[in-house]
Amino acid sequence: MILSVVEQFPVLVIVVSLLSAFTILIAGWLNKKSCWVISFATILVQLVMAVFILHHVLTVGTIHYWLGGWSPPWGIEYVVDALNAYILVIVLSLALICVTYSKRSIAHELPQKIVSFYTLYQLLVTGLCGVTVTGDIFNMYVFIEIFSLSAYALIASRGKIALKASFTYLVLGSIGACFFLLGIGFLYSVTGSLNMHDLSLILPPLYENKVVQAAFVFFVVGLSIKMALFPLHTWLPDAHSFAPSEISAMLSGIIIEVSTYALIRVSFSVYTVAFIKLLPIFDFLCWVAAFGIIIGSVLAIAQYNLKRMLAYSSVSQMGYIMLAVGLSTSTHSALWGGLTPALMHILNHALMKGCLFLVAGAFIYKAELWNITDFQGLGRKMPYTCAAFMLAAISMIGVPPSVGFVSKVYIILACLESGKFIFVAVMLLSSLLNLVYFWRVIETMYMKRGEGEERSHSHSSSSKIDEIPLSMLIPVLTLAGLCIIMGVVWLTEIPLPILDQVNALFGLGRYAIP
Amino acid sequence: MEQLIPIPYRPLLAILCPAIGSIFIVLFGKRPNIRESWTMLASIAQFLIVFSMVPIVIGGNGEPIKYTLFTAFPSVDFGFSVDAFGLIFAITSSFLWILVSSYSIGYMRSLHEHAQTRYYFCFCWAIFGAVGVALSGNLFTMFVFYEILTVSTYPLVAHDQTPEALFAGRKYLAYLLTAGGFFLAAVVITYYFTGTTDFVTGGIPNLASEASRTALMALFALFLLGFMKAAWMPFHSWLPTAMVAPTPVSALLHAVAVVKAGVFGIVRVVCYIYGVDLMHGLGLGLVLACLATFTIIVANLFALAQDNLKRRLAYSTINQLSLIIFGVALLSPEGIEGAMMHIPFHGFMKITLFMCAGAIIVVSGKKNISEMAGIGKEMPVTMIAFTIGALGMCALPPTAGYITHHFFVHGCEEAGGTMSFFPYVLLIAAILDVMYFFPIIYTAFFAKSEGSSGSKINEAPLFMLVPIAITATVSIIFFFYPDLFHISELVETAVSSLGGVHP
Amino acid sequence: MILIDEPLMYAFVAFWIIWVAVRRKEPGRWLIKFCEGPLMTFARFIDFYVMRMAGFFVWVSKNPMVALRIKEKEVRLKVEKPVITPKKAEEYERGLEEVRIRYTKELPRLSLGASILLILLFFLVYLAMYLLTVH
Amino acid sequence: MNGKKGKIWEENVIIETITRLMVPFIQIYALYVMVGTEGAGGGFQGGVVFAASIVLFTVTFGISKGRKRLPESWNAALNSLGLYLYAGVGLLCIVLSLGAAQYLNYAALPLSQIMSPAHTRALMISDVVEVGIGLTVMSIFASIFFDLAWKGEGKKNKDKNKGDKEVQE
Repeated sequence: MILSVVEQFPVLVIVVSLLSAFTILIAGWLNKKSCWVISFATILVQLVMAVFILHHVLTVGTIHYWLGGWSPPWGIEYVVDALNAYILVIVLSLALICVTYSKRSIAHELPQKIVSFYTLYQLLVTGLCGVTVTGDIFNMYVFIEIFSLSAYALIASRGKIALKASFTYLVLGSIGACFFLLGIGFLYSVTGSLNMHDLSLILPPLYENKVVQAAFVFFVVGLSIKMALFPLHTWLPDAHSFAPSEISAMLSGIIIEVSTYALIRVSFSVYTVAFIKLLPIFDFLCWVAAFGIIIGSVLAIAQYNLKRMLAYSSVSQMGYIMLAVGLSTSTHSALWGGLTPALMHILNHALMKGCLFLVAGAFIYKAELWNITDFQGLGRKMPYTCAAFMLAAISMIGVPPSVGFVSKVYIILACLESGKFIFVAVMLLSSLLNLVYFWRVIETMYMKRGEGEERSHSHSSSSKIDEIPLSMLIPVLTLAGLCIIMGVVWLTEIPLPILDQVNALFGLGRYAIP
Repeated sequence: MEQLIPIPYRPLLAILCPAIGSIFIVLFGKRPNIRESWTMLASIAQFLIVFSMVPIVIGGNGEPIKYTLFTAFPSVDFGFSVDAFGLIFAITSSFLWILVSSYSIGYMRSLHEHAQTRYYFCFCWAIFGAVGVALSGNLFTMFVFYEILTVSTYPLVAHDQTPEALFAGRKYLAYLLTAGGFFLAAVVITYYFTGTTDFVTGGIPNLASEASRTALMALFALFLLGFMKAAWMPFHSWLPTAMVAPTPVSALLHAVAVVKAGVFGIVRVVCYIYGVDLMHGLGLGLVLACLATFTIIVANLFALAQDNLKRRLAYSTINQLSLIIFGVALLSPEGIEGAMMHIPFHGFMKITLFMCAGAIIVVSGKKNISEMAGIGKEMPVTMIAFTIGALGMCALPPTAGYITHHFFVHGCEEAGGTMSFFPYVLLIAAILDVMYFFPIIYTAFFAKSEGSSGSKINEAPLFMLVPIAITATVSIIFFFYPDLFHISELVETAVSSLGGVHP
Repeated sequence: MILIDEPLMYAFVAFWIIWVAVRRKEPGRWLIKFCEGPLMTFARFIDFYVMRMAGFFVWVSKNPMVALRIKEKEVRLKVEKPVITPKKAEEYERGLEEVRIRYTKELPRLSLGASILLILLFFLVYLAMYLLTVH
Repeated sequence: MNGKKGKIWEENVIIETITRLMVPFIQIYALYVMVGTEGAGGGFQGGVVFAASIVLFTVTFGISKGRKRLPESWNAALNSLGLYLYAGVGLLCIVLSLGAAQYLNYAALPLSQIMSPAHTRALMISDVVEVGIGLTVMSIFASIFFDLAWKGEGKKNKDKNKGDKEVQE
């Protein structure tokens, strides 16, 4: 079979990243500054490839890549359809933004560990890309372990209490991975295949089989831990708050989302809609997600530490995504049916939370400010950073025309269509709770005066502006701007055809067989 | 003008004026004169553009000017549709913005307020939201602007940054964003039922057939909750609390832009989503009228008890807003006409009152009515303007308030049935109005001040005085010539197509 | 209608003005007194309780576990106070104080073991659902 | 380290001599495990055996001497080199076939003048790839061993995370 260049990209995305990770290790011995350059360049190249992949998938069709030329189900197959391509672009975009941001912030926070940081970071990206592109379930497990291990190490990199957080994550993450592996084992014992597509062909007659059903339970539980679905989120707050900020942003914006992607992939590519409709599992997930939304928000209100607060907010936001996933089988609209709201919110959450965590990092970078109560007068001192925070926070609350608003509307429409009015109320309540905890921060930043800062009667005596360096500011502002711009773009329905293709793949939304 | 800007782009441009203005305001934040001239420029430009649409809409026989930016959901556009009713609100807010801009310059400089750039910036966005609400062509677009309006006014309410102001800001947001949640739910449910959220003259046709009676009732309740900006009781308490804001903010936002956006929304829903006939069929008119009546009476009673002038005006605002709701609730052409007309009329009169209150604060620092003995001799122009506004509130000639009161009474008569009992409510309301406005005038002009501060004339700066004089004059002109700014023509155009007299 | 409405209004205005001119006092003092007194007190009462309720929710959400325990102890103290000895009541109060101190200090945080237990429980629920729902 | 600086081991002639004798043989054996057999497999085991020789050397002669034989930079380099070999050959398949063949498709390597595609595949998997794996495993095991044994370095990482304490409270 003759491959076009773009069809080589799925594997190149991973190989280039892997090679670069080890190149950084060597280059770091020669010159520490080169680490960032290499990492940045690699991720940029990867992103370009991802965009090409997305374009190819949309125009030509799904890419099947047989590693080593071995045909599936014997060889490992990389399959990139609309879903992966979309997720891949998100992953790499945020990775690029975070790596840009990390240049100064890591030099400031972890000057001793620059080399290992970038090596691990690149491995993390490798793992995330791997999970995204692979079409082989065991290969997926391997990549999940790769990114998890890098994440453990990255979280621990700040030492001290971060070690404990990392350890908790390590234990729980490993349990999650074990569940996932057990699920794979169960399926393999029944079908003798590890290729997702192959499995989806073999499985249907076996849906009544208890082992197959148990395997699904294992997958769901394992991935629920990985994606911090309430009540299995207990590792998340510590891990998010003690990791370096760009890693927090990646954790919250990408890593848990990629785990969600894995769940979606397993649910709809390995198993099918027919199987899911057999059991009330998705209804159950909806309820769990609804509780997660409320309780995550309530716990976020309780926090004084900004990063912890954002972490709990992530728990709540994962609830949004899972609620949308849970509703996906019962909605049939062309617009908000199927996975559209879930996938939409994956991108939106990445933008919003990425921005918020990077801003939190900026406060720490500038003045070691961790607690919300210390933010007095920051609005004047760091106007751009605070403006970015404000935009992202407004998105989280769901003020139009931000991304959060669009997600909210789509999810509410999905709730309405599936007749679950109670979740509409949950969504509205949660946006109010979001308001409570985000507005507290905004109020402190803008409306409360810092110590010794006199009420300046004229504009001339406004206190000095003390902004973060440009290489950190640009990522923050980019994300904040995207929070609004993407909101409008979503509303114009430009990117929706991609999501529509996903629904077509899985037979969801308007492609569902009634 | 015709050649300058193609007609369909005018709504967009009108909206963009304050947005662009806000950017320049920030850019010139360090140079007050240039910054403030941008505010003036933007406001004048916006008014001119809005006003230029009037002849087109009147000439077009109720045909709205449509401009669609993009389609958000099937048959839900993000776009504008300028009809006569929307124009009334747009004209009111954009014209008053010019005056309040000038007034703000005087007020903020006299009091040496801090963070003036933020103030002007947020003001622009508030107007952006308000005019957006006025010109939006469907519920969805309206919601977007409605929320922008809420958020952008928060910094204005909490401007003082004192604990009290912060509390007020929090309360403001808590009420209005909660309301936003309800509004969103209502919009989505409407869309779910009918597949559209466009404002249709006479109501969305398939709304009645798609939803059950109970569902329609519940939906209307959601809408009402969503329009908490109209400050109907018992969800009014954010408005008096928000009076800690600087007076120009209270004046424009809490007499015109924000609260009127709420009332405007209710009128829109009643006339253009439900439609008069459906409202009548569901018996919602009476419910709404009772709610409004309750608010009118109780707000007046509360107003009687206030000593702080701005708070008293705030309760008076609550009362007058419900008067507008009441007018719509009558579901008769004259009632609706009165309601629509009362939006600009009340705007002009109430803004006069607020601006006078602000002028008193600037000159003498007095906030309470009991301290104002003899102030009429010190500030004759201000207090005469205040008297005109107060007369308007009491619906006495020769002010604009008389005209609308007339309409409301006629509306009641026209509606007939139970409604014919309601003029007595209006009477009681007017009497109560007299009871709390006349003492102020009496104290100001006739009571003797304790300290013999003399009767030296000590007026506010011209920047403030001129707008006060203009609004007071306009309030009187409306009495003799209601067609100023083509208001009555627009109202007639709007009402003529609504139809529906229900004896 | 207008015939009744408007003359009545003008009559009242005239009455008001004459009253003031003659008596040098505003008419309807009793109404104003009523509004300033009972009505405002009532309004403030409602407002106070609404705000207190909102405040209570915020307070509970800040540390739900401990907050509930404090409430529980408070109620218990109130109920049992008449029947128990003063000494014991004192003990109760001390206990309450201790919990109150913990309220500000201790934030809810689950240990590793508890998390794992949760996972297992979660898993069991899922599994139970399967085994019960299928056939 | 027991108060004395540097030396906790006893210089023992017998052990030293035997180690000197053993290390080369262990290493040759490791190479044999890696590439000496036909067919895939052995890279990992070979790497471990190789690492064992380094461990033995270090245990006998002291950690500083051991580190001198295998400096950290070298360790990192070898570590990466192994991966380069493995991934690089895979990439070569794409590059040399001008994008016609897949990653790791060794049959596509243009060695057809010398041997058949099947042979190419076998050679690449059993030799080149295994060596790559072996190198990486060796260096990783060595570095794990050194990290565990090397105590003094840990102190260097000053953590300036004041925030942690506050959070903990």
